[in-house]
Amino acid sequence: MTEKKNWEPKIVAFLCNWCSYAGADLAGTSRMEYPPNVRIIRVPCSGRMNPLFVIKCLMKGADGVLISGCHINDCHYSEGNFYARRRFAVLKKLLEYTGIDPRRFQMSWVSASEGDKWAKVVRELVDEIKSAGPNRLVDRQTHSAEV
Amino acid sequence: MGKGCMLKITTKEDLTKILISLLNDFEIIGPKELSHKGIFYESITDLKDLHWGEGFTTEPVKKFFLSPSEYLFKGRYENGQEALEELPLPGNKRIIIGVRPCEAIGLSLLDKVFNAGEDQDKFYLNNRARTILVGLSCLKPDKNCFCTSVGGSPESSRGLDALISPVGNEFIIEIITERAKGIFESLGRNLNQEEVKLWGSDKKRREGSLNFRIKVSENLDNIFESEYWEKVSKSCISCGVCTFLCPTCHCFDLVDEKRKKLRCYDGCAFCDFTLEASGTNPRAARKERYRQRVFHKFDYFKKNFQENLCVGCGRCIRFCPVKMNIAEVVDKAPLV
Amino acid sequence: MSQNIYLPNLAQIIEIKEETSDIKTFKLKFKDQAIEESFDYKPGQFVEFSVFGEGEAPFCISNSPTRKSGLECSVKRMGKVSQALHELNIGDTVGIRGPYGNGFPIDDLKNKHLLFVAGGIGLAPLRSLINYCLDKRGDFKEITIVNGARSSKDLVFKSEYEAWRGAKNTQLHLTVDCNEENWTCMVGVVPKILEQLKPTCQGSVAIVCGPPIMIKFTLPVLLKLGFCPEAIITTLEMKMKCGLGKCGRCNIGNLYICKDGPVFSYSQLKNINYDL
Amino acid sequence: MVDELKAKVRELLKNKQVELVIGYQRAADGVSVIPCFVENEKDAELLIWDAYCVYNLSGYLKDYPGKKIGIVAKDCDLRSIVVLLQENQLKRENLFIIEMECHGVIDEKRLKYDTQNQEINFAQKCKGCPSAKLSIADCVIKDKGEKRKTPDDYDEYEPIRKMEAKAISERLKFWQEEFSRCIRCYACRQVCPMCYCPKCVAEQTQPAWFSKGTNLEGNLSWNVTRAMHLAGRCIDCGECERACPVGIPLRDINKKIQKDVQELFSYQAGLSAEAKPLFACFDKKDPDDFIK
Repeated sequence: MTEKKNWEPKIVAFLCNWCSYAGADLAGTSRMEYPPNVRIIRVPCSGRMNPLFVIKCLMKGADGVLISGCHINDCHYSEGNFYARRRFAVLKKLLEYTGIDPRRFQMSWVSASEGDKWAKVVRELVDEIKSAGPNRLVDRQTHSAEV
Repeated sequence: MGKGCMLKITTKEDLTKILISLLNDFEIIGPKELSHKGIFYESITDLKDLHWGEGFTTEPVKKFFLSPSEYLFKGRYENGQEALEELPLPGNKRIIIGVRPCEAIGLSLLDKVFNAGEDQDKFYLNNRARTILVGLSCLKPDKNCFCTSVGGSPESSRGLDALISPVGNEFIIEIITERAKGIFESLGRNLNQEEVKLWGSDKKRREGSLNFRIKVSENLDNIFESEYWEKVSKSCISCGVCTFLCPTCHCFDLVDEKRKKLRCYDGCAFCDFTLEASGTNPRAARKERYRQRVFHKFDYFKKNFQENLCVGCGRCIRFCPVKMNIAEVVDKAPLV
Repeated sequence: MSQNIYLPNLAQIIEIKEETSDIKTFKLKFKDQAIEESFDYKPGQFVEFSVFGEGEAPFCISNSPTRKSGLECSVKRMGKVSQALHELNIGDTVGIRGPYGNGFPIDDLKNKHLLFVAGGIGLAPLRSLINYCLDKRGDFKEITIVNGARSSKDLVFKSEYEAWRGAKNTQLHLTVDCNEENWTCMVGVVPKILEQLKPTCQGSVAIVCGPPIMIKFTLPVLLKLGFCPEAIITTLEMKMKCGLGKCGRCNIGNLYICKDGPVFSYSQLKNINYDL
Repeated sequence: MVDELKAKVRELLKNKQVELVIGYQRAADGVSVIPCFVENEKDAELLIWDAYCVYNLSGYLKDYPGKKIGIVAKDCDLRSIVVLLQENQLKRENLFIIEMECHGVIDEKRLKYDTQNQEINFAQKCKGCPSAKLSIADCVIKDKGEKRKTPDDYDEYEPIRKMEAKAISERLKFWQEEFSRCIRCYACRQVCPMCYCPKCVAEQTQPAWFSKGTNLEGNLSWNVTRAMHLAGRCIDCGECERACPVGIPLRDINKKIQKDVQELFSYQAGLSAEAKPLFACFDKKDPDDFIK
């Protein structure tokens, strides 16, 4: 499939409700410029995140998945991000091992006051996904391997 | 020898030459060995990969007719309205070579389910119409084979378009149907009288060579409630290996996947095979599920179609993770 | 090549009636006018209802073929498809495949006393037969309807009760499992009520439909009342996917409920080994 | 060794210590081995013990909740019993564990290919068998023969490192090819003692997590999810790879996670029943360099 010229990556971002979502909201209210490729899904805590969500996003054709939560020791539920950190350290290495481009799944800590950091994270993420190219892991019609 | 069937003898090279010439208007599928993994039917472009020797493919030829997973139709929006769209049926012609006689009998049993009566399954029929089956008779049946106990034989030509039996380093080709005649007619030379007699007796000898005889009890019905099923089903781990790899198991599942209707294999060994939305599950226990598999093959199908739904290929014994042996279970079933 | 037996016909929901908090009756009209006219069925048959993107499930047709008022299915919210169905509203499109199944043996019921025994949503297939018999009242003798439910809120087709009571020598007995205030009719589970009513078994046929537990306890009562196995008819229900006797899951013994059923006489069921 | 086992089982059954003993017995074809469920002393005769006793029988323990069960176990089976105890799936007092000293088991698939040299046919997992001296068994039946030593330069993660060294596109192609052969028979799940969920993620319909079809989308999702759900729990008994009819190298995935978990959190599955499971605890100093 030739590279579609004006291809815009579709990125799914799971933001923890207390910090990253508030941070993204702050970036919006303070009119910060960042690419619109990110579809935000609010989750109560990064600890709520289930590896199945990431796998399902990548299989259904999302070009990138981001999980963002509170910084370590700032978690509203005090230990959610610790569990998430462990869980997704293993998932990231596993996805990379099975041949999925590591840039497609990333994590970040963004606190409620870091609107600018959120914009920076998204900008970098979109550039990396653009360089990684569209997610051609699975052909959308036949759901089997891209030939 | 069938009425219209012709007997030819040819060398491996001539046969391979014919197959190469057929490559441009047929897709050739044959058994190919993946080391340490088993023998699988693959699309063959280079005839050297074709595995002529003994040994059995892991997946039976059923998967080319009742597909493990296929889309039956597509729904889509047409100016705000729902519309259903038929998907194009694959049309390319295929020759599957190296089919074991037991698998071909399996197909003629599946025909009774998918081809009979008024509800004809067009996906299965389309695959049957566009595929020529060239069998390869079994010289060395495996210890798990019991085809002769369920009406089959290592040499049976039922359900096949042509049957190849290796003799020394030559091949005798028994051409059965018109389709095969068109292809193999010009091959090698006809057998003379005495060679035909030799071929007949050779066939008888090989049929007798199968030592693994079992006796399929006539009416399993009166031991439906017996404790026997609890005992024999104890080690079953309820996976799908025996049903997915069986040439005659035809149970499938219909699932909606975002505007597409998917048909995929399903197995009575799975615990949620008969789980209803209300939570009741008539066959939840392992005993009931294993008993259903045995009865469907050796009692229910026989009541409906006068034949066992088992061709004795031994795949379910060979590949079962805990080596459950359906032939033993049926053979040792108590009479009352 | 033969047509695609798994392809449903498109139909539109033209009316939705709330029977109880979790049971709705959907009235459907086929989009294709030709199918609308040619679609014919017998009482007791079912259709495979598909909600696109969700799945397919079998539901019996609950109105009588004699009342050409479009196809009606009563659906209890239970699993994935029925929940999605309950979220649809008028004008939405669904897929209908069928009719499947053998339906009630009308000729065996002719000039016989009929005893309808229904439990909960089991009244849906029986309603189709009851209205069919009321429309051809002459062919049948006395009709007795025993309809039970967990509570008065769970009784379905309340609007029909008046018509049934008013019909020529037709009795309607309603019962709920446990007593409630201002509940005038009987109290008790259906098998118990049958024992109290003691319907005559001479020249009469019992048609039973309800949850498996009710069928299990009603059959012995009917036998005790003198009903012979041929005169007891029931519709069974199992998980179905194809409705054509091919996907291999809804079998009782060597019979498939979707193709050889769902209506069976007790004499058929008696000599089959099955686990239900 | 077998006679000791039979005597022990007879004794257990006689004084009602257990209601059932799960062991191995010879199959009807005289070669292969099948699980055996001994309920009375007479059946104890059926029990055998040799290098063909491959199955991890601890998967059957979940079918007898609350019953007193005896089980014949090798080193790897012991480790899976430890993880099951760690996850409160079994009650230790309901279990009587008979540990058989094991010298490695035969891998039937390799036997078919390399019949001559007996050494090659030992299962891959047995080469590096840590045979950690777990002392949870109730009785140990020793074997006179000398124990097979693992060669000291043996690196159990060697195939994993080779795979990691490959370019990512090569890895993708390799796994796409392997997973496209998966027929979703779920033998890998049903044979695994760690897979005891009453309703597996793969069977859920509301929501349907991944496609039920054997296309790559469904297969890749299934195999990656299965591996993730075994992180920090898989003890490398190798049953999944042995049961897979189409020969997908499932151990190469499990061991990759085993290696990562050891390197990242220095956690090893199946060592102690009191330890907290991997994902049920955390450490302040867990590595998070991959997080921006």
